[in-house]
Amino acid sequence: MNQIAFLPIAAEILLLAGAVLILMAAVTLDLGRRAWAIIAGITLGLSFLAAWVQWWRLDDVGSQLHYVGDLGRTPMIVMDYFSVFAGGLVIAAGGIALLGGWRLVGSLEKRGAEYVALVLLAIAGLHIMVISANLIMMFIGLETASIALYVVAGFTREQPNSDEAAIKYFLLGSFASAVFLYGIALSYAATGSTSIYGPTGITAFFSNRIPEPGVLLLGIALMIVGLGFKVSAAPFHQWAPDVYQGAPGAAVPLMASGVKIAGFAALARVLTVGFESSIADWAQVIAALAALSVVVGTLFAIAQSDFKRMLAYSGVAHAGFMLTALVAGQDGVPGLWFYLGTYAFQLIGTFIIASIISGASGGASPLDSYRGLAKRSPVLAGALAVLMLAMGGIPLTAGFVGKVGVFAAAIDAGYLWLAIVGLVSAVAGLFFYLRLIVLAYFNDPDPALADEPITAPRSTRLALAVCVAFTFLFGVVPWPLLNLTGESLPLQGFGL
Amino acid sequence: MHSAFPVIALLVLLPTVGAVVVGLLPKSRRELMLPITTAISMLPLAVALYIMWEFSAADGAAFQFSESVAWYEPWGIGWNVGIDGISLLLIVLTAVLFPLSILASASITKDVKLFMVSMLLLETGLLGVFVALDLLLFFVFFEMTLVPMYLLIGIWGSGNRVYAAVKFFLYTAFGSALLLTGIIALAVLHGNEFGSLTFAFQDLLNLSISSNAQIWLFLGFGIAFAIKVPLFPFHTWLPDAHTEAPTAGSVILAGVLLKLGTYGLVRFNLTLFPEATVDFAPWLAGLAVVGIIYGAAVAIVQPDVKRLVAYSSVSHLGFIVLGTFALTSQGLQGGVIQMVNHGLTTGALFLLVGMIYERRHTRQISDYGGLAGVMPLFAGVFLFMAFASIGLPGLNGFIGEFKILLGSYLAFPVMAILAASGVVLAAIYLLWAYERMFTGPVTNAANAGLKDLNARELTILVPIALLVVLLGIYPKPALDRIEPAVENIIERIEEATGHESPEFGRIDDLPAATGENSP
Amino acid sequence: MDFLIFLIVALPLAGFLELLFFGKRIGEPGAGYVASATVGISFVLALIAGFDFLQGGEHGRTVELFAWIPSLGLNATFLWDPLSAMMTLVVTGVGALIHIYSIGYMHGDPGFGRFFTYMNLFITSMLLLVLGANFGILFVGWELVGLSSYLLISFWFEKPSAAAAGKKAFVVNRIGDFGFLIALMLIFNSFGSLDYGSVFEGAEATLTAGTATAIALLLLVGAAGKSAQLPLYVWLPDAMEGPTPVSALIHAATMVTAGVYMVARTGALFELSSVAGAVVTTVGALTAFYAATIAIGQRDIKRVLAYSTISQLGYMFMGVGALALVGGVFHLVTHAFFKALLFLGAGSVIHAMAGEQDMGKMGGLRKKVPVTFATMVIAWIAISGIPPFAGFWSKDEILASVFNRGGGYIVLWGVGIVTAGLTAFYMSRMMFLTFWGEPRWDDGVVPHESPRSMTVPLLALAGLSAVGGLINTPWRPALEHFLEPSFELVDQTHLPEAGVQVALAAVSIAAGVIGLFIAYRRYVRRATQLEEGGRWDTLLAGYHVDDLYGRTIVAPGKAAADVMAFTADAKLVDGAVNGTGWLVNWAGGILSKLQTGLVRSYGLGILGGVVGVLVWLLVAGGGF
Amino acid sequence: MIPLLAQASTDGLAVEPYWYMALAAVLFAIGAAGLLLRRNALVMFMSIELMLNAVNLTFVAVDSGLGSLEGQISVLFVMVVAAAEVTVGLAIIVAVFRKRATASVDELAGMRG
Amino acid sequence: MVEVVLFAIFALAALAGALVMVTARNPVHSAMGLLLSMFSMAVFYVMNGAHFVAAVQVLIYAGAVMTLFLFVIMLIGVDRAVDTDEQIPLQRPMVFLLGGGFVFLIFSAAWDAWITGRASGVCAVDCTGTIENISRELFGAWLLPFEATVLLLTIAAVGTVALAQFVIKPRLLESRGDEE
Repeated sequence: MNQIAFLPIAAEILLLAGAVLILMAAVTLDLGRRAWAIIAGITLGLSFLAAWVQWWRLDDVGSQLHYVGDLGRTPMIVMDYFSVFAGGLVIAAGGIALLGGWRLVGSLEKRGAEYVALVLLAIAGLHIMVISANLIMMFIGLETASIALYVVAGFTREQPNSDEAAIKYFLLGSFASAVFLYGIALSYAATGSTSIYGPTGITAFFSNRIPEPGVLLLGIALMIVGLGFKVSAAPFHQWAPDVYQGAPGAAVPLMASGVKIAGFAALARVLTVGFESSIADWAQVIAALAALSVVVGTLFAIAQSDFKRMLAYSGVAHAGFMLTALVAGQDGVPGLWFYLGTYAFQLIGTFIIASIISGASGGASPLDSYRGLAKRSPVLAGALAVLMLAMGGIPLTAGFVGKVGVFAAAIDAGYLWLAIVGLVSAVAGLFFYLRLIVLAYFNDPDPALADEPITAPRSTRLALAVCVAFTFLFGVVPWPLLNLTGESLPLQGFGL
Repeated sequence: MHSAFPVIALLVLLPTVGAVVVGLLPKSRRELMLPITTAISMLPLAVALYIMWEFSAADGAAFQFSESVAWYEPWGIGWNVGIDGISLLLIVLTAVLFPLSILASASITKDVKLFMVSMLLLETGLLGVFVALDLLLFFVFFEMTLVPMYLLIGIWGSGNRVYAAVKFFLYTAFGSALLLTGIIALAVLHGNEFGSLTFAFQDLLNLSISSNAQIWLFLGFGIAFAIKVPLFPFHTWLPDAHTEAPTAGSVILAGVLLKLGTYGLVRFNLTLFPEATVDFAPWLAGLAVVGIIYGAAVAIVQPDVKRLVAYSSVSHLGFIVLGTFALTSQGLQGGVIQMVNHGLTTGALFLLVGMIYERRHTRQISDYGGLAGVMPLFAGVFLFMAFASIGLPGLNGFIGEFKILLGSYLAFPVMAILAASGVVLAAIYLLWAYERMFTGPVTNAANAGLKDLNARELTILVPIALLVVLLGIYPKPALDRIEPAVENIIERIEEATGHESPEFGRIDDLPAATGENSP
Repeated sequence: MDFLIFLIVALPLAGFLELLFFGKRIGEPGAGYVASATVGISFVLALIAGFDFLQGGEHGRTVELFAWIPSLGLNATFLWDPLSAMMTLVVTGVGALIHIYSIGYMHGDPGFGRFFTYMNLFITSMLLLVLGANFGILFVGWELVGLSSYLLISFWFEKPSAAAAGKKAFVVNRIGDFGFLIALMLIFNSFGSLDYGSVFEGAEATLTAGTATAIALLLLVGAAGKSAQLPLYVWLPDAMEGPTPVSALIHAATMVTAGVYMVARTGALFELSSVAGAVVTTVGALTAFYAATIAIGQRDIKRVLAYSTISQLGYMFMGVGALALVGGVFHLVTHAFFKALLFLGAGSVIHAMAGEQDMGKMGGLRKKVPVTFATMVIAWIAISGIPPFAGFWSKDEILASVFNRGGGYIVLWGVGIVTAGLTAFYMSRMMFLTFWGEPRWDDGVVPHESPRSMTVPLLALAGLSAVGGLINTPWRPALEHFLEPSFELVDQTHLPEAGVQVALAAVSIAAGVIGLFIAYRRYVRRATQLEEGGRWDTLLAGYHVDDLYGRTIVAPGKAAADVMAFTADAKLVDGAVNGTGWLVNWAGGILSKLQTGLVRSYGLGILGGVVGVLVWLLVAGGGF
Repeated sequence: MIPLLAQASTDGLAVEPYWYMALAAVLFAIGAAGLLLRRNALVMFMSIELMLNAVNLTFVAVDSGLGSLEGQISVLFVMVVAAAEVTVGLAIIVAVFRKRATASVDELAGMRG
Repeated sequence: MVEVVLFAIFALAALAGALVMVTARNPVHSAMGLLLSMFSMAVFYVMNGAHFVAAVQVLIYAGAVMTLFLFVIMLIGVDRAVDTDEQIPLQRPMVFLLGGGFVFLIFSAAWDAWITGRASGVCAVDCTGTIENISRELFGAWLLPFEATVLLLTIAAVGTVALAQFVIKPRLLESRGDEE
């Protein structure tokens, strides 16, 4: 038997350990929130470190497939720049999201420990998703994260809509998982393998045979649907607004950003590596979904009067933008990563603001509550403005660079129409991003609220600051991140 | 021609640094904001004047002071900047108008700091647009102007400001979307042809773009710029934005921001898509002529003086576009110089309207009357600027219009003749407005006690007036710098398309329209 | 010499600038002195500079000042040739006199300094107009005199009618300029230059008849605007809202003759198109007759003179149109003398009547303002075409030349003769109603003679009106010789033989005498008072042409603008923009109904997506 | 053996793996339909289980078609996942029921638009 | 041949069970329908040589999972017929249409070749689904996912606990007299 390489799965091990420790600390040792925070912080920090040190390792030894067992048939995980970047991003986003929503932990009292543990486990699941080299492994990661998040969505049952969010998320999520799984099964039928890499993997299967349509396309289609649900692409997006609105406010950033990151990582891995040879077929579907997502997301967002729901729909549109990058196949991956990497933090930042304004445990966040924000809290309004402009894709924010990358990829791949649809919708989308600025800057606050101070704990402010700084910094000086994402390509071919 | 010192970077970044400085000022020292910001905005002016001084007119076609720093190789994007004869004047115009319009913002009391910061950031954006030789960089600056202007209109505007601000933003952003698509497509074309993406303008000039692609790209760029210009029928954001914006906003909007559109057309559409340019020229010239007449006609009946001036911009910008798409050296030169002229005169008119608005808080023409007796100096300056705007020879407006008309007659005689009627209409709308506001007896008691221009206001207006006269009487220095750059563009079009720019002294069959005549 | 010519323009300009910035401080009467002095000195300088031409044969010179619009070959260049010299002399000479007159006339006006500022601006502009060596400078002057005219007409801007009149003048002039501009485009297109020299010399070789006609007619449009010819004359009567010296200087003696000057200057172009010449002559003749008929019915002394001016300008157009360039210019000069005199005299009368302009309230003023009366009589006879006063010579030269062209021109000659009779009639009517008969003054009006500063210019002009015609008599055509270098490119119409000339002269004298006699019988013998009602009202209102324009052009124009602004722009163009926004919003609202909140419909959406993706992928990938 | 049947057997009328796959497709569709037609959360959840079972059947059928074990292994993992899902899912349903006294998802439409 | 008959029988049983599950008004009947389907599946697994999987299917699914379902049905007291009238307009026809379409699409796409892959090669020993073979695979190549299920199970445990801890006091339950 050969050795298990522990470094690639160090993140999972650490996160699991952390989750268990926190539970023990809470239940057995009766330690308070501070202890959980320390454990969670260390766990996340270490797992982030563990994820990232591999970047330099990759520079030395190159991409690695990891097998267990002596036959080397079915690699379960793959360590390439793609995995490292995506994994690091998931952990970082999850960490920032947890930090920004720490206020919730306080309000949950004892159950806070469970919440933190679930969040850590969800992050681990997401991490599995992005590093997996096998579809079943990917499914397990996906389910791990999803199930954890179903629970998280229903965590604040004292809120009126939390349970509704949970059951909607759960039923639809399970449905989508089943579809995804069916896709795996059919692709297994088509290729004879559930592994992407390896001498008997999917890529190897295609390397000496032209892809046959039929079952193969069925499998691809169903997998696209399953992952499309996770990234909330239209028409599989309808859960998102309801869940974002009903779930605990502080937990939404993770649900929104983390799942998107992992979902896109999985989608990119499956499509641009596994089924790369069918790109001519699936790219069209992805393009159609992208266009639909962008348009539907934008139109629905315009009609919203609730900030979180608006963000959810805007998230649908953003999913469309990211799908746009994917039509270029592997060439679109850097653009996708840049977009995703920056958008994740924009999203976390905005949801943090929403949780500051409307409370950490969830519920409605009417747009009217942002009226005159600039007078009540100039800093918060400034942050909101930056984030809104970034989501709108205005230059000097990371959102702009992201859009350029995405559309450059699409145009390069010959999908000019998609770029035009996307960009024009982006303009329509500006309408609702600007509405926030209008409310915050051009209106006077409710007299009743004018003097009410807006407070947020230091953790929340820190997380928000990180998100805003990230957004602004990579808007002005995007080059380091561009270089990084430019390298974060998945391993092509079937490996060793 | 590389200058050792990155003077353009200095020019562009000075206002941003200034913005940071102003941003760090304590909020309580509100009274310091205006003088400090004005002083800061004098720095780019000094740099701009230095650039103008050092600029070699003989090499007006070349990009001077150019700087080139690669930023991200895979995309071929970098800090590529340079100044040629066309951008030179617009830079100086920008640098001149900013201190003046900041100085004219003494009546801003709400959130002064943010106002000043917005102004300075706006200046960076505008200066950046005129120096950028990298299309993505250009786009960044192009869009960067949106947000400060949006805030200027939305926060410090009047009445219907939110509507105007959002409309301004969305409308121009819509154009930007197409522009961005076009820019990326260009870079991709470069990638297809030469194997590497690039956004560098001078590299993109080497592309051989198919006629079909040129048409689409031209449209993408063209619509974006047409909205910015604004060319009829994309103009409706303009009256709203101009009218609701605070004085400084209107001045910059009319004076500089609209020029982004015409500048873009000249700089990019003409050079990058010569074939499409030749194909589209009659259409754009036609729209320009419609805009000239339509804008003027609509201006005549406006009850709101600021709206009137706004619509006059539609008309005047029509002239610029007409001159541009005449594709003759004269027309194009006229178009470029007219950009500056319009910036000065319309800017001044907005300043004047702002000054009277600060006194009376109304823009309705009917609320005024007989002001010439109450504030003769103001009336005099207003009339002076009105005549400059009408295109009175001896003042700046004439030079541009005359060149445009002569130049476009060569290419589109009928359109030039129709455009010339704009000259008549301009006299009607401005003089009628003047008549109603300034002459006759003082009918409204509120107007009786108005104070004439004070020293600060004179300080603002006198430099513009001097420039108006100077450019009217001795435009040669400016024209000398424009001409080589313009010739360069025309030559490029001729080489690329075989289109022959019409020459003077060649007799065509006369179009029927010239048969109009005798009483 | 060059510097001298430069100074001719620079002095009034300097005066203008000085008054512009320091006018208030200089105050009354200093401002008047400054202004008069600058113009006067200019006149003297012009005399000195023009002395050379008296020897004859001198072609003149161009004075290059600086490059203006180099790429158009347009430079700030002056042309000093006999024609411009003569025009300069008229402008500065008459200008100086009127300046002096104004010192008295404008006494006590709060805008005294401003008045002279504008007057000097006008002189400067007019000099630019006549001295320019290319169409560019001509156009600059052309527009600037329009500006000064605008400023001076609406000088008393508190009066709404004055302000409106100024605007009307400028706008109507602009309509003319529209034609002028197009002419310039055509010229530039054809010659690649706007220099007189290259244009006129190359005209014959370059221009086709069609182009020449087009250019000439378009120039005519410009000239008709400036010189108040049909149909663009409507601004001139209203321009009488300005102070009377302004009417005298600008709207009688100088500016309105710019059109004549321009046609004369561009004679080389008109020569190439017989059509254009005929049109110009016809326009001139019709205008002359038409305006004369209106003049008959006026009550306001200045409006009589205004229509008279229009009518006389018609004569000049007849002259230049028939290529009797010298005749046209000759009449321009003499008309400048006697019409300026008439206006100044009228001003003096108005001054005497404390601002009353209605002839119905005058009468019997002979004794009260003797100097004014005496000088005006001279002008009256001069304009009526009675030899040997100035008007006779010039008018007769025009008419004789027109007659000599033969053909249809003879009809126009006939019109001219009838107009001569009408002229004599309405002028006499004006004189009789003003100076003869019983006083009809308002209570409290005590007529008095004007001060010396006003009467001296009157006397000077009276002298010129009396003998000015002698500069170009059939037997001693000094002016013709003098101007010859300027017109050498043009094959001018010659006068008929002496016998014919005498006969024609006799006819026109007879017409004038008849007009005089009828007026005498009617207004002195029968002492008819100012007529009212019926056709007289039609005449008084100038055939209601203003109304007509108002109803056929201005009102529909404004209505169209209203439609464009408040229907087309606000509803259609902007409606499309806002409509797009609304549509998107509406679509969002409708669509959001799909988000029912029911988990099963979301699921249905997913299933629909599944099927949709399958169909798409299978169709695209050929899975079927 | 009945000759006819034997005949058929020798003619190769054997159960092919794709028969199972086809059946699984139908079962999957029925499961999906059940999810969408029933408003009782429990029955909906059962439908999901049916869908997972259909997938499992597919896996196993493909395995026997290919002569591989991957599918069977996968089925085991799916079962683990399904078990975890069931636990959590039922917990959620119970929680909802305890709060609202209903298991009908149609009554859970507080958020929409 | 026997196989064919068996297949036919259990296929019908599976379909019947599935249909019962979908159509039964009483959730308990639905659960029974599902149970029938699951048993049929187990038979199929055996027919395909997946003996271990078949065993697990019976134990875990038909046993544990379905028991849990029934338990919950009883717990929340929905063990009675419910109204199944459709309230969402168009839901039913759309479901039939899309469901039918789904099956049609799968059939028509896969008709030529349901399985186009090839065997992923050699199993550890051989490829019959015996416990031994499967455990070789499971603890060999598939060790990582096997370990990963730890996360899943932890979550299931923690999540259920978290959801079950009832801290609020909804009025409805008070009236029912339920214990907290």
